[in-house]
Amino acid sequence: MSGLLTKVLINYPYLVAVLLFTIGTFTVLTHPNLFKKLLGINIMESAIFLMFVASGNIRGGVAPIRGTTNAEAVYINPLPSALMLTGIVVSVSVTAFALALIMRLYKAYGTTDLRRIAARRKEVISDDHLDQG
Amino acid sequence: MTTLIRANLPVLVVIAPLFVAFILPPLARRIRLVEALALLGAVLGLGGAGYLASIVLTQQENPFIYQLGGWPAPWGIELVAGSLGVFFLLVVGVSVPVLLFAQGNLAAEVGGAERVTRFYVLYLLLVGAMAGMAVTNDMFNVYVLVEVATLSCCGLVSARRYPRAAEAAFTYLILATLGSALVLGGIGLIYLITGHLNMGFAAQELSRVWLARPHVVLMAVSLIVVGFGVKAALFPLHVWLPDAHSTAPSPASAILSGLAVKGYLICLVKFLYGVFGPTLLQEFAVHRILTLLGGVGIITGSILALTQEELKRRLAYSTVAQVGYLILGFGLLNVTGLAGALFYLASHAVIKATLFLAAGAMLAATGKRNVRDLAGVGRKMPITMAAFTIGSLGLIGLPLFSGFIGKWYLLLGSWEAGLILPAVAILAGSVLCAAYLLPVIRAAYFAPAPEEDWPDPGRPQKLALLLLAAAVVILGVRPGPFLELAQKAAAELLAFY
Amino acid sequence: MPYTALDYWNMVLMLILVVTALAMYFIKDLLHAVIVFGAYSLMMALIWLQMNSPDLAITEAAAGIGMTVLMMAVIFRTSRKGE
Amino acid sequence: MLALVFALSSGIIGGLLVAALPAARTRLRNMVVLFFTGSGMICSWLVARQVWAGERLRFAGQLGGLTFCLDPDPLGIVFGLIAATLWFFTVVYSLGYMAGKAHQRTYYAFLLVAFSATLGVAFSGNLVALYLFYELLTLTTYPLVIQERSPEAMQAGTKYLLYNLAGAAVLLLAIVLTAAWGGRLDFVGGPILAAGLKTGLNWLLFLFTVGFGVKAALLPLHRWLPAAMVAPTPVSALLHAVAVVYAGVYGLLRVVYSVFGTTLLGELGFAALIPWVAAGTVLVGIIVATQQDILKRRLAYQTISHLSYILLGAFTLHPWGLAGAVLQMIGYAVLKTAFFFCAGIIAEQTGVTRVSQMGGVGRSLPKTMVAFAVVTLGMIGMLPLGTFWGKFYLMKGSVAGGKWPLALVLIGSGIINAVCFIPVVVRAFRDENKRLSITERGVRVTLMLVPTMLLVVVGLGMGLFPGMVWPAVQAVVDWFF
Repeated sequence: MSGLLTKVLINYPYLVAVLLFTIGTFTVLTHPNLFKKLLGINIMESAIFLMFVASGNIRGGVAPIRGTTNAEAVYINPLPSALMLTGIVVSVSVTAFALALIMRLYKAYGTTDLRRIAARRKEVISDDHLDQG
Repeated sequence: MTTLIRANLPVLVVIAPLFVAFILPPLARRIRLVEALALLGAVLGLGGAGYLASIVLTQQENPFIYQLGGWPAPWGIELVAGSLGVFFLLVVGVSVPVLLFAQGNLAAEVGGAERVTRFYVLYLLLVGAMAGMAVTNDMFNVYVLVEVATLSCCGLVSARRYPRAAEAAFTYLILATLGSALVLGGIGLIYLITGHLNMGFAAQELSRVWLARPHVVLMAVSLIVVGFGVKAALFPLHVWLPDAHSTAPSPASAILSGLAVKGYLICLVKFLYGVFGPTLLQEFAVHRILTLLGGVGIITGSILALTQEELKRRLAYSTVAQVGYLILGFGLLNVTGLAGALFYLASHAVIKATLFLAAGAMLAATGKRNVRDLAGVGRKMPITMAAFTIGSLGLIGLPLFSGFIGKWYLLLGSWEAGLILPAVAILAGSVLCAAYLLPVIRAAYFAPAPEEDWPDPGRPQKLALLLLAAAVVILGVRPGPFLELAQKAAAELLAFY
Repeated sequence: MPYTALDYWNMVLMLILVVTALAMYFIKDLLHAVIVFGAYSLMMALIWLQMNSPDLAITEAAAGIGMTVLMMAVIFRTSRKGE
Repeated sequence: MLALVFALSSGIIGGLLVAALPAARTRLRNMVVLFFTGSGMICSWLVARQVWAGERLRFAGQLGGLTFCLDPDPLGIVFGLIAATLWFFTVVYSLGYMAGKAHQRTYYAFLLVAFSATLGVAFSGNLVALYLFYELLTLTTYPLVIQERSPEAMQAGTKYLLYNLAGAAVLLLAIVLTAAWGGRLDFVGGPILAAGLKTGLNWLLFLFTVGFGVKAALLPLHRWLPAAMVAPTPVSALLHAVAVVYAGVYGLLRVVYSVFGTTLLGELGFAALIPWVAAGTVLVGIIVATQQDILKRRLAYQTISHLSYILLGAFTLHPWGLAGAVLQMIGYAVLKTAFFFCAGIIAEQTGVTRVSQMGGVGRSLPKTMVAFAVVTLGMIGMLPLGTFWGKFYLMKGSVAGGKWPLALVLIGSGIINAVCFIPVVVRAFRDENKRLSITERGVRVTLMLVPTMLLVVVGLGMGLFPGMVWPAVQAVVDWFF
């Protein structure tokens, strides 16, 4: 028992990553508000980043940056954090795009709540070329 | 010059559409030029794919390995154009006729020149990403390409200023991001235990270490299957697809249903067979789950399609069903079945593009969305409806059309796997497919036509429809190199089994 | 257990992370939720720094600020109550 | 070789030509239709002569790893000749029947393409080609079934299509299994699965029976056939006696003699069951027929009954049974086509579609009703007509095959046939006619009457001189035994 507990606790970043991922996914799937869904997406993605970076991290290691270290230093694996850089950029663009869509939906329906959108859908799209151009 | 091109072929195929995409925005004023350049970008990609296919098929170099920046794997990133990659690169060629179709009616569907340009930019980004998925051999690259593809898909879905489309795009964006997050998690777990992002090296390492960490591997497999499953509309995860594909502008629907979904499936195949390997799949019974989901997907998707009144929604649900065929074939775990699924993938790409474009042309000419209102359209728009008919017959799986060959090998594959239920699902799927597509044809040809005048679309659209319809027939009558590539790819993927 | 001081710091930061993430779900006022998101992003940046990824920390900070500002802008133009 | 290719393509070429002609050019269209069915028929006879002379006409192509081949053998020739010849008669009849009706261009175009599809089924040399033409036949006859475009016709058409496509799907599964077990799909070179007994062969036979049984209107799968009666009469004649149902029966004969072989089938439990199912269909079909008031429906149920004669003969697994089946195929097709033609003339000239209204029809349409009466005798199986010999050999075969109760079923069926149709004839000649002005004169009626009379004469000829068709039957029996 204690062995397992130790194993889990020593890997606490992964535990937190899983927790955050769950919270994020839960928000995305259950919250009716579009903003909250977006926040959920961000939480979810950062959870994955945390897992990735934690896998590259070495206890007591140092970042491989020129001029700051001596020869005996243990370097961390820089690859995951470099990759997650791309990941963050991607998540920013997803957020920006989603915000643009939210704006558009608000213009059409006057709300950012999915339940209200569903209720108003019928009256708004009687004509499908409503606001073309 | 030629040697330079030949040496850099895999990367050029990906770069050509992307490059064109980036030079388009400043030219937005000159819409003709934009259209010509966009077409050029797609054609260049297809031409490169054809050249690459000839190299690989004649065994001059198979697989054709390209190291980005000259760094050898595992340190550098490599592109591998094997049989599978080349096969999918050729399938990406569907984008050319679809683009040709888009040139005529896009302005009417999405609005001004600037929006049309944006559409082409997103379109070419999608094509570039798909080409990248075909040749990449690096897992993180897959993630990046998947994200590029997802964002451009969402852009394409929301290209019409139409609240329903924005809603569909938002749902799609959220679920697709969820899917890519899952995929990234899966990739992270594989990296965690193998220390490689290169698929080949990861596979080698994985075959050594998986026994020590079976749970991590199981977790990774599930994350990747579910992640790509969401993106490729694998049956219970398909909820976003019907809205997204039916509200998008018609060329976008064609490319989304025909191609985008297939890109994720090819990635899934690469992960399942190229990273985990058949032995592991069998160990965790993943293949059985895939076959089961595929079979259920075929039946449910078809029945849902049957209940749709709106033509484009009917086609969208039909995509859910057809993805079921592919997933079912991926799970059969034998060369015949996998080759059948791959060939079916190509065949469905062509057929669904034809169907969506024809439906789009009808929608543009008549303004009618429902199947019932399209009575008599066959007499007024003979070419459009002829293309639609050929596509439908292909999807139903009649001999002489491409769908038949895919279905034949899928059936043979399910027999080889010793399973009878998948075969039943495949056949029930084709009967249901006839039930939801033939009423459209019946209404079009045999119902009295109204007085209104519905002309066939313009010349580029007609050409696009005829090209695609011809491809459906050619793939059915002379599948030759395509089938050969599919079989080779399947044999290579299952080589160590 | 071989925890160092660094680990305890990390744990505290991650605890805040989880709490803010949960808070984002429950807070009704969208503007407040986005402010909490800013805090979440800051915690994340600190964690990256702790994990020896200064490059990631800088990016996260910049991205966090950018996203928070964007979201606020959108919220001011739409509805704060999320209706 | 050339004859084979032209026989097959004449329908398709003619169909495309008809579709390309403007709808108003009626005379030209009629010429085209006559020319292409006629030349298709002549080419089929040429093919038949070559095959009977022992030549092998093989025409093969690749279809993505599958061979697609045409290779007529004596059995295919029999079916092909029946189809080609009767098609020509039907086209002549159609020229009279369809005159002045709507959608003629669609009608003739699909009639011609369906002609090619039927000949394709007959001349196919392997299961892939058979399947291809089988599906093509379903799709090209669909527009013929919904020719009227009424809601009722549309409904019947949908039923027709779904039944047949579902059947074809089952058939495809059976073909895939055959390919996997037998390793080849060609008909020539002995039965495909003769190599040995395997578990699962019963299921395979079941799949084949269901797959072809839908078209052959085997009892629980027959529902589409009575519904398809809304089609114009010449189409009904084709559906019932020449093309569609015969394609199903022909497919089952193929399964028995080219896929399984008699030795293997003799060991299968399911194969022993089928003749009894067929016998049940014979009796139930004809009994249901006696209760129908609409004449065409009565004929439809009779078709269901009579097709099972052929299946019954095939599954006796005895040379005499096979001979009986082939003879029955020929004789029945000729007479049933004539039967439908008569019903069509009656309906067109007097408007009578129900048996109960038939009183006096014989007075105003004497020639038609005489033909009707002769055909009725043929359906019962009386001597001066061709069907007698078919029935005779079927009985001989079932006794020789050790299944003597089947012979009793055949006799019983003949009696019920008499009960079913003789009163119709009697009523037609005896009762008063209210509309005496109706006559059998005019080009239109002549066009319908001449093929009918000719078919009756052919039926009589086959009865009086069975030696006329015997060589064809002999060739089939020699080919398989």
